[in-house]
Amino acid sequence: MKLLQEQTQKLKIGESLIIQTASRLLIPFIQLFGLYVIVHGHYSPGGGFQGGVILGASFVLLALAFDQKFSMQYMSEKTSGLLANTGALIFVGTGTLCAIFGGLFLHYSALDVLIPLGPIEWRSFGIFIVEVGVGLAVMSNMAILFWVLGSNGEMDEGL
Amino acid sequence: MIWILDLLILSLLVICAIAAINIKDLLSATIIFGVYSFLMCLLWAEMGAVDVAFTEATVGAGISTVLFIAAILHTSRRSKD
Amino acid sequence: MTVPNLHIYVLAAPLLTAFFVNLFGRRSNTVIAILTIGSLTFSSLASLVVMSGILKHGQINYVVGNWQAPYGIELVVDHLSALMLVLISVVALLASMSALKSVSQEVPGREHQLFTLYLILIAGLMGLVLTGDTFNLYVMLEITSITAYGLIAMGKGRAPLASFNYVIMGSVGACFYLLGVGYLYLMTGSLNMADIYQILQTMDGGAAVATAFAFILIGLWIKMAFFPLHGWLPNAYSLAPTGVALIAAPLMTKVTIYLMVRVMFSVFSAEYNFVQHQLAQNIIVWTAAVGIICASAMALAQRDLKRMLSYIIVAEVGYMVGGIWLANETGMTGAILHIVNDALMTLCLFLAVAAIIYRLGSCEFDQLQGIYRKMPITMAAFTVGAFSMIGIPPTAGFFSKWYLLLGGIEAGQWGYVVALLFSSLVNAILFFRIIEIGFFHRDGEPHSHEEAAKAPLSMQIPLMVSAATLIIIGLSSGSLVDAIIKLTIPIGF
Amino acid sequence: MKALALFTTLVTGAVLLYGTMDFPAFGDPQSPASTHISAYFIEEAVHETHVPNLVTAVLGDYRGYDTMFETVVIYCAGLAVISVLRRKKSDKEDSRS
Amino acid sequence: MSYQTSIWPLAAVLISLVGSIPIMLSGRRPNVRESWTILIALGKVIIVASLLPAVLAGGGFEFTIAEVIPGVPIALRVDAMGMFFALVASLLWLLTSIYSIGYMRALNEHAQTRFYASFAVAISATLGVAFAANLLTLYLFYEILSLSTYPLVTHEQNAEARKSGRKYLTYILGTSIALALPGMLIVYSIAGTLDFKVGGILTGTGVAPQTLALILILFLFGFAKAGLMPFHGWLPAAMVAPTPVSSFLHGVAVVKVGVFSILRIIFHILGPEQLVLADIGWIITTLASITIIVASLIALTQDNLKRRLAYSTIGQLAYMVLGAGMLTAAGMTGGLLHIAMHAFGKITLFFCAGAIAVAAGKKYISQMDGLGRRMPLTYLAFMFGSISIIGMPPLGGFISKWNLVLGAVNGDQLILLLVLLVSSLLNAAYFLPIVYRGFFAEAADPVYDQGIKEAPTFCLIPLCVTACASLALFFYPDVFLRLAQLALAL
Amino acid sequence: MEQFTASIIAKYNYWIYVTLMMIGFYAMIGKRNLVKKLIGMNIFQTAIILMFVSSGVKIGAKIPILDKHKALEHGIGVAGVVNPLPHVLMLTAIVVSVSVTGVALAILLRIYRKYGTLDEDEILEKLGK
Repeated sequence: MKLLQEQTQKLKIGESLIIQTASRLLIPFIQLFGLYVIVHGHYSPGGGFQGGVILGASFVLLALAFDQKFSMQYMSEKTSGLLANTGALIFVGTGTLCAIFGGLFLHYSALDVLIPLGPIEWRSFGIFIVEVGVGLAVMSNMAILFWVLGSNGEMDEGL
Repeated sequence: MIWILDLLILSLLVICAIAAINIKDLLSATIIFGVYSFLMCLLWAEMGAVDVAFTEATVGAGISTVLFIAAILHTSRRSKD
Repeated sequence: MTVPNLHIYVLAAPLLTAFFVNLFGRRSNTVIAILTIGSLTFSSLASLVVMSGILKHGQINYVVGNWQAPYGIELVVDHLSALMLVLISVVALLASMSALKSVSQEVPGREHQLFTLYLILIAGLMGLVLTGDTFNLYVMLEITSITAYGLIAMGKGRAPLASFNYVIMGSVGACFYLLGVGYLYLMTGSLNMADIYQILQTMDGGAAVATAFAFILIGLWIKMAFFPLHGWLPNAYSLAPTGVALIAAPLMTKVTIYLMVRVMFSVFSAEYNFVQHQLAQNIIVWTAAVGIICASAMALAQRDLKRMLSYIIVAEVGYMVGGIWLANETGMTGAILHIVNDALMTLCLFLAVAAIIYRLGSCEFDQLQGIYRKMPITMAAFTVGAFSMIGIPPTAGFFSKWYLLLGGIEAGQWGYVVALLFSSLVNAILFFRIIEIGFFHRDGEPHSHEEAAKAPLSMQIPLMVSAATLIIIGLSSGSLVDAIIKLTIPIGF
Repeated sequence: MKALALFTTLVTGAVLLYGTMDFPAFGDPQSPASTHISAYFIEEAVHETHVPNLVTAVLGDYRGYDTMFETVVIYCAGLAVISVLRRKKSDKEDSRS
Repeated sequence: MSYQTSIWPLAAVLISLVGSIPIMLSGRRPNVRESWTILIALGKVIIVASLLPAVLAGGGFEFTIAEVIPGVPIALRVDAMGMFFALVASLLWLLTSIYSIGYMRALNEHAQTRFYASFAVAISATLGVAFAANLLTLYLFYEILSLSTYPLVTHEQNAEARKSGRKYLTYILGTSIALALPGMLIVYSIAGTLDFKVGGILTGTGVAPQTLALILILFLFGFAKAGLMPFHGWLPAAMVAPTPVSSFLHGVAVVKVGVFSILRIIFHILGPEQLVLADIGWIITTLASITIIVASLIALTQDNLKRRLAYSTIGQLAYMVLGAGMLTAAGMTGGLLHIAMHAFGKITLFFCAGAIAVAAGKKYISQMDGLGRRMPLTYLAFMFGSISIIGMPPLGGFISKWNLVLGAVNGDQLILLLVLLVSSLLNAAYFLPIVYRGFFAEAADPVYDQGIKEAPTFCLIPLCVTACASLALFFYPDVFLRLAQLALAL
Repeated sequence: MEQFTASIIAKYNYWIYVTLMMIGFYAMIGKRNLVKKLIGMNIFQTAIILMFVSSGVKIGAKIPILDKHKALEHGIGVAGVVNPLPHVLMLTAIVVSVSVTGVALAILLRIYRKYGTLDEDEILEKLGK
């Protein structure tokens, strides 16, 4: 009980212990769900984009419940930039690789020379790869959008 | 029967849209816009576009609204029109 | 085996490089310079190879991801798009050389971000000219717009306001385009341009198709700043960082005009455009004429070189739209030739402006006194560009204007002819006013031989190249028309 | 100004409504949009890609080129926002005047 | 008539254009720079002269640079008419170059490098106009000439020069874009070609007389360098330029290019026969007559010597147009011949004016009393020049004027005869008093005039040469006469 | 009368979309507040998305997620599945719309930093000074 009081005193205006605790509990599940949406996009609604947004939303939730600095401990500005680059690069790179390996642009079957899965399975697998790229890019960019807008460009405590 | 539900949502949509652009308090307008997005998402799910509905739920009602709120909190809530 | 993919590499090179610029360009500008110039040089060379291939073997229909035409996305490389591809990559190469210096002066510390967006913008423009799919065109349109919004907003002072205005107008334009595509999709069930063309031949046009046509056109007009929808352009281009204006001014409006040609002749047919819409044709040519006159008049009122050039761009858009809607082969030839020429001369003038701003910090008319002595080479190139804008032979501008005027006479559109002549005269006044200011000195200033503060070499070389290109293109415009542009004119004339 | 805006809006709306006159009826399975290309996707996509979610199949493969640029759009948005808005705390370049 | 392909016409045009580069590069060493100038001028004369025999024999040369518009290349062709003009221009350029060395050095002008370089470009453009094989090429070089003379006109870079430069460009560029360009387009859309052809390319196309008249007017005013009223205002204004510029450009190159272009249009585009048939020659002659009389009257009132010469030029240019407008063989020959005769006469006068300015520092006629006794050679040359312009024997001007009178008589156009006579009287009235006062009037300021000597040798030689040439042309006009007849296919 | 009702049932979706689009468009060009313009833009875009999605609807059809094995073995009746193509297009359109919104909001914050207001008239007033 005393611990609780101490913690409550540490809180800044606009922050609430219940929300903080709840979101700490929730965020792993949200992220798990986001991953599930990305990976399971072949079989159910969703895909890289929706999953990425959900992953990004988990950071938004962190930033809202605590403050922005806190959420940036999990993914720094630099990392997010790197991830955004990587995500987009995965997609464009895959496309270009297909062209380089003798197919047409984004012709995933051409990557069969790398790992022989069969042309049709490669279609499926290629979609998976690019979905992961989309997911990464969307996640980090959604987080960046919120951080920058939420802190008016200063990347500090935020709202 | 489904088209009655359709009509209901559609008329709510129009009401929300008009409200969103006419309310003087921008924060409320944004929230109403969020509601509008949710209704839209409902409509699309009902039309069989589950992926679009999913996306609209996360983006239109989620991220977009949050971004709007973030921007409005840094600027001003009032609006002349 | 890689040769069929070559035009894709033209596009992919700047796109891939963009990510690396963002990753590694933070620390040093040299890396940015090497990556940017390297990728664009590759694109330029590759696009020239593509062009020669097209001239030899005819058009390429490329299916992305090996999905056959109406189902997958088709890229069409015909004479016109190959020409545009060469134009974009060469202009981008020249502009980026100069932009490197100018950007590091104007937005220090953010060069890597700017050049990432810059390269993606170029890739988007290339994508626009390559695509054969109406919806893909929308996506590309948004890529170019969104990068342009960001790039323009990086300017100082009122730039964000101009950019916001552009966001609103640009979104309206893009949405209108998308509406048009939606209507077409509802009526034909297809998104592929060639496929839609085929279907439209067999079905009765009707209200929905007419609406689609109108909305697509209006959407593109907003994007290209066709009078009276031009409101966003002058502010956006004149307040953007100079390095950005260098790429946006020569290319963006021209590419949008290319898109108009593409949509008018690859999606709809010439008969549909001109025969069924005789009245529309007249209205549009007259609007173009009025637009040319108004924009020229507005340009007269400006006291800043960059702003003045922005208004001239609006007038030039009127030239080209009017030329296309003259509905004869001569006007069409003129319009397409003018796309090339106008891109090059706008580039030349903006490169000169960039050099001036780099040295003087501003390009208001009062600052320019005696500039011929201070920056002789820059101003010599500027003069060539100005002559081309006015339309003095043997610079390129004259020849496209020749075809446009001839087309106007053939079509009996006298209003358009008069507007063109008027705008030439106004351009003469505009540019000779600057030449006069630059040639004479401030009152009382002695005719001393002060040490010339020339622009850095990396700004002068593209400038001189572009000025020389204007004359070379001018002298070879006959063969250009015969070898390429004649073949680009869509069927139906 | 507002009257002009209202007028433009009404004209646009009227033209769009006029355009809808020719539309196939809502939900008609025989409309061109539902028969021409999409039939191919519904029938063949699973065979050709082994992805049962048709939307994912079309998004990731048949129209992968679009999706690639969609990703680039998002990327550009993030980058543009940073480059437009990001500033250091001491940066008072264009503080309110 | 057959033309053989040859690079020499191009060389004749380009030699001075390319030559402007070493001139610019050697800007720091005046002697080198001026040797270049003379060398290039000499080279040009030699090239042009070497082409002469073939042309006199009825042949010609041509060279295509680039095919820019279907059916209309940028091409050069040396025919009799072009040769006629090129010969005059290149000969006089050589003399002017020598003269300007003396003049510029004596006055210690600034920016001499720019001066010589622009001059070289201008003469290139002049030869380009002379050798143009079609209207487009002519237009191209016409515009280059307008632009390259701008730095020459505004050489002083002071407020007055700025004003004059603006006027100059407004008139020249404005008319060429707004009038000549549409005229050219109309011709192209009717004929489908712009090649110069003896007899005219519009002959036989069945053009309506109204259209023909429209085209004619567009070109008459479009080539404003010919100074037809009301588009003459730039000429007096442009006199702020240094005298070599005035003498060469406004005595020879620029204004004659205007007239030459108009003559080309009348002879080789519209076709004299067509004009006779359509009966619209009166448009030309009326405009020219008005210009002649009004310009002469204005010249009478001018006190500034250069301005008086300028108005005289306007009047004389109109003679040439008048001759062409008579549409008779003699008249047209006279008009063409007058280009050469007037060039030699007028350049002498300008040289003299410059020499007086250099030696005595005087610009106004009223100050020049008694100056002839101090500068006898200059004044003698001045007298020769004025007599030639008035059209009295034994000087070259008589030949052309005689042909003009003949043309008027042949064409039964007695009003024109009257115009010629009256204007000759007026010419005499504004030139002879200068000579008279120079030799016989009392000096207004004898003390000051004591120190005046003849101008520097570099100035003196050219003016003597041109004066003698004027004299010689009376006795030996054969070359020019033959060229004129060839040009008109008589 | 029956025809009229039929035409209502056949087209009402499109009419509502036009209405929404008009509301959004009016906000974009008629409202003076910059945030309102952006909300209008979003409404405009969702209206277009509504149109596209409506075009893919088939009455009595299932969502476009199939049973893999059944599909591979027996094939699919086209009329039984909703048209997936508009959905794909609209996913892209939604992404684009949120990106544009983000960039626009960033620009908007820049404007507010400089002028301290989001009202177009007030900004113009400040510029006029």
